[in-house]
Amino acid sequence: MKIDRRSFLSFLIGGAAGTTLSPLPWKLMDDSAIWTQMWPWTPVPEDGESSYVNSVCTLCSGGCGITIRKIDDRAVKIEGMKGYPVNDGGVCLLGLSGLQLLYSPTRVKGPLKRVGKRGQGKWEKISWNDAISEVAKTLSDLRSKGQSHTVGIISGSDRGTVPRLFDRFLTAFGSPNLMLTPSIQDSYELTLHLMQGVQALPGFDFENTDFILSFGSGFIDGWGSPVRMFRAHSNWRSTGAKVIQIEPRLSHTAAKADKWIPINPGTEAALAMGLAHVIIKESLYDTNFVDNFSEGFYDWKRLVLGKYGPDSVATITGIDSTTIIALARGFARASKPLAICGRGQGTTPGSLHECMVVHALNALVGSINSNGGVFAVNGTEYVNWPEVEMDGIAAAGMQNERLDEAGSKKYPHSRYLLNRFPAAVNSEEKYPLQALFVAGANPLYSMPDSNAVKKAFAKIPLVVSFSSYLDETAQNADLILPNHSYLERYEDIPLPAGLLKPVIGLSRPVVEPQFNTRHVGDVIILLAKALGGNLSDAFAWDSYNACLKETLGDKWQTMVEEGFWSDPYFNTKDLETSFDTISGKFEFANQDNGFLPQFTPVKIQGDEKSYPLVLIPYDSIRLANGFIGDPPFVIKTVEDTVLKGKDVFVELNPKTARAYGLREGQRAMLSTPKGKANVKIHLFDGIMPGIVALPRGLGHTAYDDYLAGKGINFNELIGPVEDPDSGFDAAWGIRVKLAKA
Amino acid sequence: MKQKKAKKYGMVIDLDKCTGCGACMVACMAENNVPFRKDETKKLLSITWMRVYKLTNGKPFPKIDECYLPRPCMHCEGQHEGHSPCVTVCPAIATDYSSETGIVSQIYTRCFGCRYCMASCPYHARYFNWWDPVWPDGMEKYLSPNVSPRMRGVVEKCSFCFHRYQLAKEKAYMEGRRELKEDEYQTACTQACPAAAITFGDLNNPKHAVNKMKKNPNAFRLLERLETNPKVYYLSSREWVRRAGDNYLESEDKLKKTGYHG
Amino acid sequence: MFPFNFEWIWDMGHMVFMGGLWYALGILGLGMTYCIIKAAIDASKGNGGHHH
Amino acid sequence: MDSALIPRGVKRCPLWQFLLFIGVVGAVLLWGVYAMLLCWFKGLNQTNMNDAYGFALWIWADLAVIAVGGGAFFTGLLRYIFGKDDLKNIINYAVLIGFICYSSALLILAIDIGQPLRGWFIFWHANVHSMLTEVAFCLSCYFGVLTIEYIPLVLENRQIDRVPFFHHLGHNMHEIMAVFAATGAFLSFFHQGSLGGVAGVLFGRPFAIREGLLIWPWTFFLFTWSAAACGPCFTILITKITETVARKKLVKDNAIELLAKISGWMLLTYSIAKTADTWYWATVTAPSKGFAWDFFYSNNPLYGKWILFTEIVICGFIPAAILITKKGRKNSVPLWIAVSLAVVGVCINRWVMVLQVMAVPVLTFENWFMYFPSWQEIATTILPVAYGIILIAVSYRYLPVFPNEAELNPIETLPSEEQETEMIGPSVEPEQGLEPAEA
Repeated sequence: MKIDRRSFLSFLIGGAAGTTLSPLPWKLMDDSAIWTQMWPWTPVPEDGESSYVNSVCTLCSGGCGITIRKIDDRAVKIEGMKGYPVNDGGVCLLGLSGLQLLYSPTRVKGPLKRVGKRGQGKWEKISWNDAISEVAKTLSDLRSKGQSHTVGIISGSDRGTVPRLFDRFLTAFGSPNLMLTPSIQDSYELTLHLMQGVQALPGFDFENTDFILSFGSGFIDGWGSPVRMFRAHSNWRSTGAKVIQIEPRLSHTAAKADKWIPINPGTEAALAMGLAHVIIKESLYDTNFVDNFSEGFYDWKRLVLGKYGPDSVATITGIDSTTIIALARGFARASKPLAICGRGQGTTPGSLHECMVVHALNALVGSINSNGGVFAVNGTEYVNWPEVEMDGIAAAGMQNERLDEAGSKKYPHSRYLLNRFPAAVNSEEKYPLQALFVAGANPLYSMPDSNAVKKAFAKIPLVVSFSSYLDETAQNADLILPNHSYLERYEDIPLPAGLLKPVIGLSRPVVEPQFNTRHVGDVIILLAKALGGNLSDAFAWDSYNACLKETLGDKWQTMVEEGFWSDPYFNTKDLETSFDTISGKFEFANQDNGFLPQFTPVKIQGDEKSYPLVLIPYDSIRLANGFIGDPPFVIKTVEDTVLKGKDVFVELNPKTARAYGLREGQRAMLSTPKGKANVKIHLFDGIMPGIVALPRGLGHTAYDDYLAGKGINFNELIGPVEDPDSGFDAAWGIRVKLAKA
Repeated sequence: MKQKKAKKYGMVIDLDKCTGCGACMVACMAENNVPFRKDETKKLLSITWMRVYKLTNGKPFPKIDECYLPRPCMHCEGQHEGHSPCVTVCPAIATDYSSETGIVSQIYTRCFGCRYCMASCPYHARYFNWWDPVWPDGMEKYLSPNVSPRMRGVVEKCSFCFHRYQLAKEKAYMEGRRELKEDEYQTACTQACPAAAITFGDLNNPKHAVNKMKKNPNAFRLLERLETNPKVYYLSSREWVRRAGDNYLESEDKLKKTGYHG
Repeated sequence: MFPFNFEWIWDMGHMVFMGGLWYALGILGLGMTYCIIKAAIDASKGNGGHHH
Repeated sequence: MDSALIPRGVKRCPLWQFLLFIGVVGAVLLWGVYAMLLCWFKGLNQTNMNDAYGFALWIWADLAVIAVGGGAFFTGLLRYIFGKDDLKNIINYAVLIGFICYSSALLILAIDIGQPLRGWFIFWHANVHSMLTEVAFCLSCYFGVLTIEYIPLVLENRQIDRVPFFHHLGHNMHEIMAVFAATGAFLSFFHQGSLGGVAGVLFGRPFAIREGLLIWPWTFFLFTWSAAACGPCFTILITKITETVARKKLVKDNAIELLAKISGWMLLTYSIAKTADTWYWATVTAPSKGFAWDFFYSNNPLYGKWILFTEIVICGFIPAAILITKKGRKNSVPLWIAVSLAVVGVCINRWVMVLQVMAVPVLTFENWFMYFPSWQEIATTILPVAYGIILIAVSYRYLPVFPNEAELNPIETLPSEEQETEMIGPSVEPEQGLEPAEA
């Protein structure tokens, strides 16, 4: 039939009508809705058998127990471990994000050898055998050249089997150069050594104290063992303990304290002396302790009463004398007062005097080795290996002075002075360092005066990193021998920071190693075996795990079952027997060297004329500033008044801002004697006029786009200031200039 | 079941204990497969079911004081059951009020992204997926099978970890129990909070801690005057904080400030 | 929208709302059907449509 | 070339001119379409909306076009239900404008939702308690009505009309148009209202919440009322613009004046009601939630008391006063001013009820939220305008939109217009007269 216009039209219309009435469009609509629920790029997590594994978190020195939820062989969630002595179920945000580190694209997936220039990021994969034999060759060459002492190791800690393996390795190899990431612990150890004659760590009885006097310690900003501190703080809220925070900035800690007393930064020791003055003058001190268990009180008293009257202290600290007097009385009259120090998270040791003065305050009120006070804890000597047989080379090598001069005539009491290491290498006065190993540390990021550190590293022919992640130090290494991540390996975690009684946690593999990594302990053992001779004798174990098991002995079983071991018989010695000083007592004045705790101002770098303001760092629990960088979840929690896009904000008092004509959110150029940085201004009434505050933990150049390139690394703007008595880094800030950019 | 009073799960957050550390935020993200992007500093585009706000008393140095306030979804009950601001407006019943638990649910596969619920929520507790969720290569390994990742273009929010309720129910059912013990069902943020500042439970159950705590004279809720009737209570001994929980006319005589307080 | 959707309840809201809706739809539907059929018939009657 | 399609007895510009014009507007249209596709394929991250601004420019555009599109239902109501026959000369155009507004609204909604492929859930899984559901249903139904009202006009195209079936169809539809119009008025009343309800029921938003009657907050009635008042003004405005562009009178004054007069009274009464509503809200509702009314107009860079004054007085009472006075509506200039102000006024009202609602901080520790649309949002909002202009141009050229056109512009009497102008060219088949709209 012929199709005329009409029939064609009606065909069209009929067709259209037909289709609409047919189920087809409805079917398509339904399908479309279903597609939108299963786009291929939206992952559908696989379900499976769920199980839980207990371990210990090692992302900071807090040593919390964690419970990891698994689905088949995948770890899907980290939670706090119930009943663990440190954190009993609680966990911090960094610990919670651990899986983002475990499965991170920034993991080093196997041994890497640098090709091209350092830090250029050009690597070639090599086998473990080649990697180890390569290192072994360099090392044995150095030995045969009698330069064994030119090998160094930077470690995150010196306790537990792994750091002790480093120590043992260097001893057997013949080098004194084991160095440690510094912290307030160093000052405390030294303080306890000088005032109580013991080699121990401080334990604080936060659970029982009723008056906390904190000289800038950010006890809820990450100081000590963070989760334990959070719990302690909550406990104070229910017991009604008084909390006083002394610092120039309204940190979270200050905001949560009962009273925040702003102080001129760096004058904390002066305030402590002032408090002592009032306490002694009004004889509010613990006569029993002072008369029966202390020595040198009168020498110290003379000093205190002489120079540190409330008025003179008021002028130094900027705190009015009435407040000082009231504070002193409050502290002394409390039944279990406790004074602590270590600014922010306690990442710098600070002035030895400051720490000793604060400790003397505790002594004054009898808070030494007593309920609610400070204890000297030393229950971690479970690593007892046979003495190392040193061969000639080793013995000779060990004769050399340490590069950082710790333990030298200059700094007889200090054990490690990593802060002096860059200068020592750069000055080339002593011997040149030929090889450096870095484990559990990221010095290129976390050490002050980054430029000097970079220069020092550039001078070292061989830098080997054991990092599991491609951090700043690994990026600038020649060889990366990646360690298992902390959720893939066994390790013993002794005495978390500030804990009262010795606890050894067991960090254990939660999942199979995801990549071609090896336990750093095994690598050290293999290296020793490869070097042969007395080294292989000193490392008779066939694997790290074997070594660990053997070392822990009967503790092992308990640790496997409980997840930790704590000394059932441990009790702090009574005051009669707790001091190993010459006098056998607590020494306000060291009877050996006449050392008297007092206020010795630490002069920060920069002159007032060209740098009118003072720059101080501040720590936040939301900004990891150690050898681990913020994982995506954690950086996500950082407020937009701290970080916006890639810009970091510095905090400035509105008064000061007005004086410099700076507005909220405005760009400014920040320059210190050490470096310049482009920052944005955040007006904050919680900071003293004249002070500029910059957060620690930003400005990473390594890791992935979720962290790298955001903000400024504070360490690029500050340099270490040497404490004359200990050699520690005592810098609490640096002078700075702010100009509109 | 019938004669028993229906459950009304809720939270009491002690702001005196809260340290603003942010663990609750991360615990929530990790538990609920919340996606993240390279730049999360634009907070109005950043998905945080649990968000910690920083409140200040607005005074100059050194009188200034701060308080940290975690804000999950308030699971509003409204003036009569289910009359939540969001539930009433959702055109497609993609968000619903459970009369069994009092939890306001969100059905991602039902939501078509009109965002009316976001407009209706005075707490900004609802978040829109402006982008497709993308996890860095390998990281999708940690995703939990108990919470389905959301697709672009839908709204999501805190569910009081409802999947945990379901798991607990299943477990109880296997053991032949109909009722859950208080500790059997806890949200991820409650469990993680290192300061133990969050307490979670059935507000109707006198055996549960929250039941007593919500009667504390220092207890308050956010924007009670809007009659949203939220199930999240806050405790603070600081008067200025309690006052910051709601809006007041200047004419309304202020109570005396207690200043710093434990 | 339809009583067989699982979220449908026989309550006042649905009665009133859907009642109004289907009522309106009904009128429109019937109206159009009427026009179309009548137009078809008229057209088949074959008057060319120029009637005034 | 296309002369066979052009209605008898009227002049139209040459095809090339017409196509040139369409081409220019079409370019703008394509820009909008490109932005639309971006939003569909890349997602709403293309906009500047955020979690505080879930409702933004688009929702405003939606409310605005529907408000001004209200002219269709109200004119239809007057024409078919109240039998105001004078309006038959403008009803076609009112319908056309309404059709454009409503199709635009539906299009914008389709871009605005995050999961367009699931858009139909709003019907399928309808929550009858949600104002938005009511909007969706009434909106799409009324769009159906407008289509039904528009079809006969299309069928009157000279060529289509030749087909007897279509001829009769058009005729029959005219016969029962009153029924459709009535249904349309019913539907319009509800969706205009429910759009007001959308804001009015937000009891979490003290700036928007209103008391009301049963389930309907006062904004429900105010929105319907303002649409009925300002919709016709928009119809008049567009008619006036078209006449200016076409350079000839298209609608007799009596129709315009009647419509203007009625709008005038509607606008006056609306403005009084709106004032009362605002007063009650400012003195009772807001304070009961702890807000002083001026809180909503301070501490932010944009929203001051000026916006309230502009909306109610300058764009409410003033145009109303002009329109209800004979002098006012009879003189071109005041009429122009009045209808323009009225249209601006209703648009401001819709803006305030969407964007200012989102901007106001409710939690005491939050600040005002400010927002500026992205170019994609702006382009997709301009898209309907371009589409509207094109549809009007095409309809004007090929359909007898204005029944009086031939009568008002007898071709012989216009030698002056022999030379081509933008829209008007040498006419085709001048000897024949135009069929009345309702042949």
